[in-house]
Amino acid sequence: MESLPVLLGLAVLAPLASFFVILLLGPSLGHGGKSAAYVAIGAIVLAGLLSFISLGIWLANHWPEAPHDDHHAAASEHAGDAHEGESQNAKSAHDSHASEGVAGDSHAASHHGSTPPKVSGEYYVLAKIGDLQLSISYYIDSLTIAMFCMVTLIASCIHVYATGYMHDELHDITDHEAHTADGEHVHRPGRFHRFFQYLSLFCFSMLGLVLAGNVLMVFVFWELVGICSYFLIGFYIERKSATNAANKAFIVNRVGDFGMIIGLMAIWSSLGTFAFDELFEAVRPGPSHVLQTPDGMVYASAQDRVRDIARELGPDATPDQLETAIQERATTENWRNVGPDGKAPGYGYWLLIVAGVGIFCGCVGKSAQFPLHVWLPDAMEGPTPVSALVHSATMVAAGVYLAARFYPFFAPEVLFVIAIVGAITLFMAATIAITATDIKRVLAYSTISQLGYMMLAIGMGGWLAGVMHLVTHAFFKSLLFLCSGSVIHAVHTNEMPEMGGLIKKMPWTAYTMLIGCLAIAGAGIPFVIGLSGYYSKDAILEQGHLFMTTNPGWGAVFFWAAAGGAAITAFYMFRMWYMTFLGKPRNHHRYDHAHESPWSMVAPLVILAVFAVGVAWPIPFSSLRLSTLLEQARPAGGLNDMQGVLVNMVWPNEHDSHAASHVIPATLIAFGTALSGILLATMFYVWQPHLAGEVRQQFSPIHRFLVNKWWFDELYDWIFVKPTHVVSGVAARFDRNWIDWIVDGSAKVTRRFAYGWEWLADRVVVDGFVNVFAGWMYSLGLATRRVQRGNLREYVLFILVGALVLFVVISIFRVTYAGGS
Amino acid sequence: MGQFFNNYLIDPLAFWADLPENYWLGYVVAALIQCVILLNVVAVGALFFIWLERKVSGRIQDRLGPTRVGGRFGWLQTLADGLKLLTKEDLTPENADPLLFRAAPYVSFAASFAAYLALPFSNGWVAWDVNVAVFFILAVMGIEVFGVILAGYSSGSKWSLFGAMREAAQVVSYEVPLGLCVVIPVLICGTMNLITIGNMQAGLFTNWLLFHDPFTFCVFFVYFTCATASVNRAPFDLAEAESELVAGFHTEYSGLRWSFFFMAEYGSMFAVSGLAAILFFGGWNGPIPIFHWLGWANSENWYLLQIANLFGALNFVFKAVLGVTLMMWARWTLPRLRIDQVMTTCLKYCVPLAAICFIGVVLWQLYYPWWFINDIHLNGWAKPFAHRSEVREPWVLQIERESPPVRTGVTNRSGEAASSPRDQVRLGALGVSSRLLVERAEGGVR
Amino acid sequence: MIPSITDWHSFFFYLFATVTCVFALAVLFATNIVRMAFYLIISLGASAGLFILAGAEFLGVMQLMIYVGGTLVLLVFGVMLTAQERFISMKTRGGEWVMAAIVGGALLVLLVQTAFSIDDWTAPRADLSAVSAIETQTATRLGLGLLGIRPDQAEEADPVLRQGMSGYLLLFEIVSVHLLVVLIGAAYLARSKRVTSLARAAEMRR
Amino acid sequence: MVPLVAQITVSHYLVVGAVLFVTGAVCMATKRNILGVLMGVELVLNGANVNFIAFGSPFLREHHLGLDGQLIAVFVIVLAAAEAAVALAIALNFYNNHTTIDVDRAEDLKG
Repeated sequence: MESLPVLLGLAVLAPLASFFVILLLGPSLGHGGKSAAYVAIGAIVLAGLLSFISLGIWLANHWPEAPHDDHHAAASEHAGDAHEGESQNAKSAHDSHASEGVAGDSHAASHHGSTPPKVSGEYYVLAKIGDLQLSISYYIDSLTIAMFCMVTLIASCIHVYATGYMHDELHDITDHEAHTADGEHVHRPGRFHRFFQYLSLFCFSMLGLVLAGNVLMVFVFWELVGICSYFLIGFYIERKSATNAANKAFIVNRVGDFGMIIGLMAIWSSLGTFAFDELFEAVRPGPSHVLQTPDGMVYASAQDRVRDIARELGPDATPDQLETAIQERATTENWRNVGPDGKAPGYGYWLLIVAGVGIFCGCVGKSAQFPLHVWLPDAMEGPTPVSALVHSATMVAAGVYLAARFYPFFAPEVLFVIAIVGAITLFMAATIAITATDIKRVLAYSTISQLGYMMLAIGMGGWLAGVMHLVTHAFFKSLLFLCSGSVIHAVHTNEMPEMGGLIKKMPWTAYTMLIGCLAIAGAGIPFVIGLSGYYSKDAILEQGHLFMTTNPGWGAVFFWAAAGGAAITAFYMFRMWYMTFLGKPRNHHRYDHAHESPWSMVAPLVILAVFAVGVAWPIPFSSLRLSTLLEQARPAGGLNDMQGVLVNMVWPNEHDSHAASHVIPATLIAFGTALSGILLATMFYVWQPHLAGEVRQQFSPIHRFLVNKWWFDELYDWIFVKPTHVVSGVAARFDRNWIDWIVDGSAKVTRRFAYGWEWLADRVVVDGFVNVFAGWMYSLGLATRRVQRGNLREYVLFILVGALVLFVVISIFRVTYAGGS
Repeated sequence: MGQFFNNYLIDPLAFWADLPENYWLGYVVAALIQCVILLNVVAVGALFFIWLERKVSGRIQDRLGPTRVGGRFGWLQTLADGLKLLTKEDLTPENADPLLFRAAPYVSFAASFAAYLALPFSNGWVAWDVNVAVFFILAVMGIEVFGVILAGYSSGSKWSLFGAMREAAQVVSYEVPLGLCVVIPVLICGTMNLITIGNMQAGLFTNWLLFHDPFTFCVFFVYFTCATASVNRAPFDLAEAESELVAGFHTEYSGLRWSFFFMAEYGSMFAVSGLAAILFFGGWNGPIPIFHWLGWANSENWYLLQIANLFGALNFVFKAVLGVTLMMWARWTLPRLRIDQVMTTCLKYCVPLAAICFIGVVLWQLYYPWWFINDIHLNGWAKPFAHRSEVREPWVLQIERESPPVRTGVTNRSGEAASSPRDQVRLGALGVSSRLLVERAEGGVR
Repeated sequence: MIPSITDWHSFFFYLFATVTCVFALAVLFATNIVRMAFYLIISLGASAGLFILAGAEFLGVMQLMIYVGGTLVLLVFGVMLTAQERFISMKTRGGEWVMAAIVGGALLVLLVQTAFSIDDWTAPRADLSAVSAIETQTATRLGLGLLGIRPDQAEEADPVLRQGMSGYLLLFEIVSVHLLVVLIGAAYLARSKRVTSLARAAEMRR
Repeated sequence: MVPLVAQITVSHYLVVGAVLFVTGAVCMATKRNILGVLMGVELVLNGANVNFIAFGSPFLREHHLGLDGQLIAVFVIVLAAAEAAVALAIALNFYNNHTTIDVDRAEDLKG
């Protein structure tokens, strides 16, 4: 276990090394920078190997154990063997770290309150400023390792894929979508190596983010991920749309980061640390690991009260006395849980909420959640491998990852906010995806929607469901993106109306994409087996069902949003697939040029398809599967029921969702919604193709609403951009008319003064003095030049005579004054 | 009898000390005896080497060489030549600077001869046991070239001048790599005292510095090349290249004065070969330390000691003569180099090689691979003596006595760790002289 | 004649001192530059003997090596490279001789008077037998001194001073760099300026 | 002869040093040949060295300078060698430019 930090640290550094190698050697690597791809692939594959070795080490130390029979046995019976994967992982957490964990205190821990096994520590302390310690640290648990394996595996596939996809960049390129000022097409040298350079940096950032052991480090890598996505989205920098999209992604993310900084400030100013370990321990102290407002936040909020106590004690009190008094009052007056006036919430609870919501704001930006989702569809301007990497496995996953990682810190109110945001996002994005015609945009909205699912799951307390969906989604979404890239590579357009019938031309792509669509729709035989999406999406719906039973009002909203979203998802995914691959070719010119992609692009598709099918499958005759592995990382106290203070709701134990009463309806509903979505799509686009147009006409206002993406861009334009323009116009006028006048005027005055002063001080005083002095020196030199006759031997004699004279003078001095002998 | 020799002949100081009024005479007599012995070594040696060179060259050229004079092998041939030279007219050119012209051969010969002052023939058999003997030998042999320059200049002939210039350039250049090469054994032993260096190599032939590490093995060949060049032997004999330069710096010389130059040359050859023997080949220590096993080499008994030393001297002379023969062999085998090739050999090959070996040896000393075979028989089964101990220079002992912290650095060989970083630094410097070789016969004849 | 109880150190001192001084004067009075060099070498060699007598064997040998073997060869080179009949001897005016002799004589008187003016200098060391063998073996200790370690100060009473053991490492480094610079500088200064002269010639032809 | 019996002292060495120094200085002052001047410099430095050695000698004084005297002498010798190299280079240059080595002719910069 001690080798994990080293292995994973090396896995993080390998892409960084590749980045620097390509940065420094760049175009000189092979013909047109071709070898840069090999460098980058080597680095990421190395990182992948290290990650899987780490996984092996982890499993050797923490094998996910099969659960005991306990009160969930009934559920297991109902669900039967078919649902083994879901029901068993429910119990695995109970003793998932019966083996010796690094965390240490596992034995004494209660059922729902044990800490997950982890390895955490510091690589290097960057600086210590007062109490704040900035360090490069690591926090490794099974979630970290799973993320490493997932990210490196997908990134490796995408790297290989990109060598095929980007091979145009090996030569000079004429970009038909970008124009110079005189209307010509932009002609530029290829940027093959640059692409892989960015990819490497991106992988480094994402891996570093996952490995990070404190929030500040997460934030740093967070921003690195952001800048990398900026580079990659704006890869075709000559295209106006690409630069706009890059700017948009960057700026919108800054909005989220602003919230995150507020969260960080709230955390540090009250708790004085950024390390995950210490934060979690502060919020959920052992052994019960029940969420409580940490002391630091209580004191930070209760400053007035503290001041009162200090005043009562008088100026002579020692700090120790004050401390004792504060603790006494805090206990007796029950500052923490109930406010001083007997009303909830207690001191510091709002601060906890602010910190949680602040951190979640970052996640909102990065994971493209509801108010800040607008950047993601535009980000499709980047090359498709980038879309696959950025928008399936890494960047957007980062937000969900952070939300999952920070889960123990979230108060119920924060979880509520997360759930609301997730629900809105998933529904909204799904509806927009119905009408999109750009193949990548469909996938982009699908991504937003799926991210909403994850957030919703986490917000409803379904930690494992959310995280599992994160992993499975990464596989099938990257598969889908790469497939779409393969299609685009073949037909050179993104517009689905110009495609159709491509299944004959590119069967590999078509069938792998079909697998991806089935996976995202959650296809499977209920209670028996299914693709990876089947497991994760059903888990979310189960949690939703459970939530609905405990909180009928909001729970129903969340559950039916999720279920409806599932139907819509199935619909638009198959709509996309049908429009692309079935039917008659709608553009024969493009159809004739279409061809299957080279092996370097197909092979990753096949690999990813395999994973999209089977990543969540139980491994026969063992307790190891994705869910049990992730269950090991469930935050300490993550299974406690939580009661909201401000909202009157209960967050149920996730394990309860595996009861048959939730599993059976949820599974059936999921199956039904997915099936109905697929059937609807088949009806509209295969059996009765004319129906689509008719429906569109019938519901034209809704259609317009959806095509215009709920008018979010226009709304933001009106709310933020236009007023900003007005204000800045006013400011500019003020600047020109008033401030410039003042500045110019004072400059003129200064100039006048300088002229006068120059004459007086410089010419008269300084120059005069210097000239007089120089004159003196000149005449002195004239006087003494006679001595310098240029005769070396005379100089020697002078020296000798000088030495003699010195001797004589010193002797006289000694005899006369010092009384020497 | 032995007592007599010990007290009254070999150590004349004591003999004359018994006669106070003749104290000073003792020095004079002792000095004269040693001078005569050394002079004869050089003069007779030169005779022998000239004869040897003729025989060697003859054999290499498939001839017999001198055969007649003095009976078998023509062993008196050189003496006959010398007599002939004595009878030649002593010429001084008209343009010559007479004073310098006469002085030049003596300067050369004296410089060459002075080298013998510090060259030990056996353990303690040396005229002047100076602690900078290596340096001294190099220094006085460097003066030899001054005689050559004087000869070249004072002859008043441009052939001579050119020859002298070339020789001076060559010798001065080759002094650089030569010095670097010589420094390497000095570095290993931590002393410039040739007797100490020789004694440190006592034992099996594997203790010879040649086999101390790969770098000394390499540097010996560099040394030999540079030594050959610095005594103007072929293939570096540009200065007296008859075919190109008439006869170089000694064009105008004849008779006995000319022969002085040759005696100087042969004397120098023997001196550098002897230096090589001591620095790299264990000096007077044979390949198998028979006399150490017998206990004679450090016996209290004067007879046994001197018998051992005698055999040591034979050993030494044999090695030195072998070196000289090697030079002759090279002379009659290799073609003469051009002056630019001579300089290239020096500056582009010998100097970098010697420098690399120097650095290599330093690193070797600092990061000594303990498993290396050399160490095994310094410490292990092959250590032939009963009462060998680590002998160091007196100042090290003084430090050990005065300043305990430094001692740990010095005695690091025994496994004590140095106590502080500063001591580590000292260890680096002192280790060079202490952990090394080290094994010097206790007491010696000092 | 030579007294029976002669101090041989004294004898050799007078021998070397005489040689040194006489040949130094010979340098002064010789007119031929090469002979001057010859005399100088003898003078310096004899002073090397003086060094050795004073217990500085390393210094003596170094004097032979560098001064005599190196510097003088350089000098003779210089002589030869610039050797033309008219430069071999250049006469100095008599007036200058007189002037120099007066000043030099005064200086000599002053120095000799100073040399004998301090009691500590004129008194011989009484406890010669106390001179240890260590003090006469200087080569390695000098080398260590250049490395910054002073074994001869190991018995220094003041622990601060002993710890410092201020060697000459920095000086050694400075001198090394200095030598390197000098070598490069000398090579640069003495290089033949063929290009310049060719250019000048071409200019003149035009 | 009394001197031979008497022990040598620092003063003896100092006298030798003084003679060397004065000889060198006068040599510098009288020689017109630039190389002669250089030889004078060598003599002067050597005179200084004799003094250093004498003060550092354990045979001559009880409170001797020890290694310091010799170390300073080492530096003097090294610097003398360096100085000789540069001076020779200057001499050669001087000869190249003026075709003479008479220092009296080196007066281009006189005041």
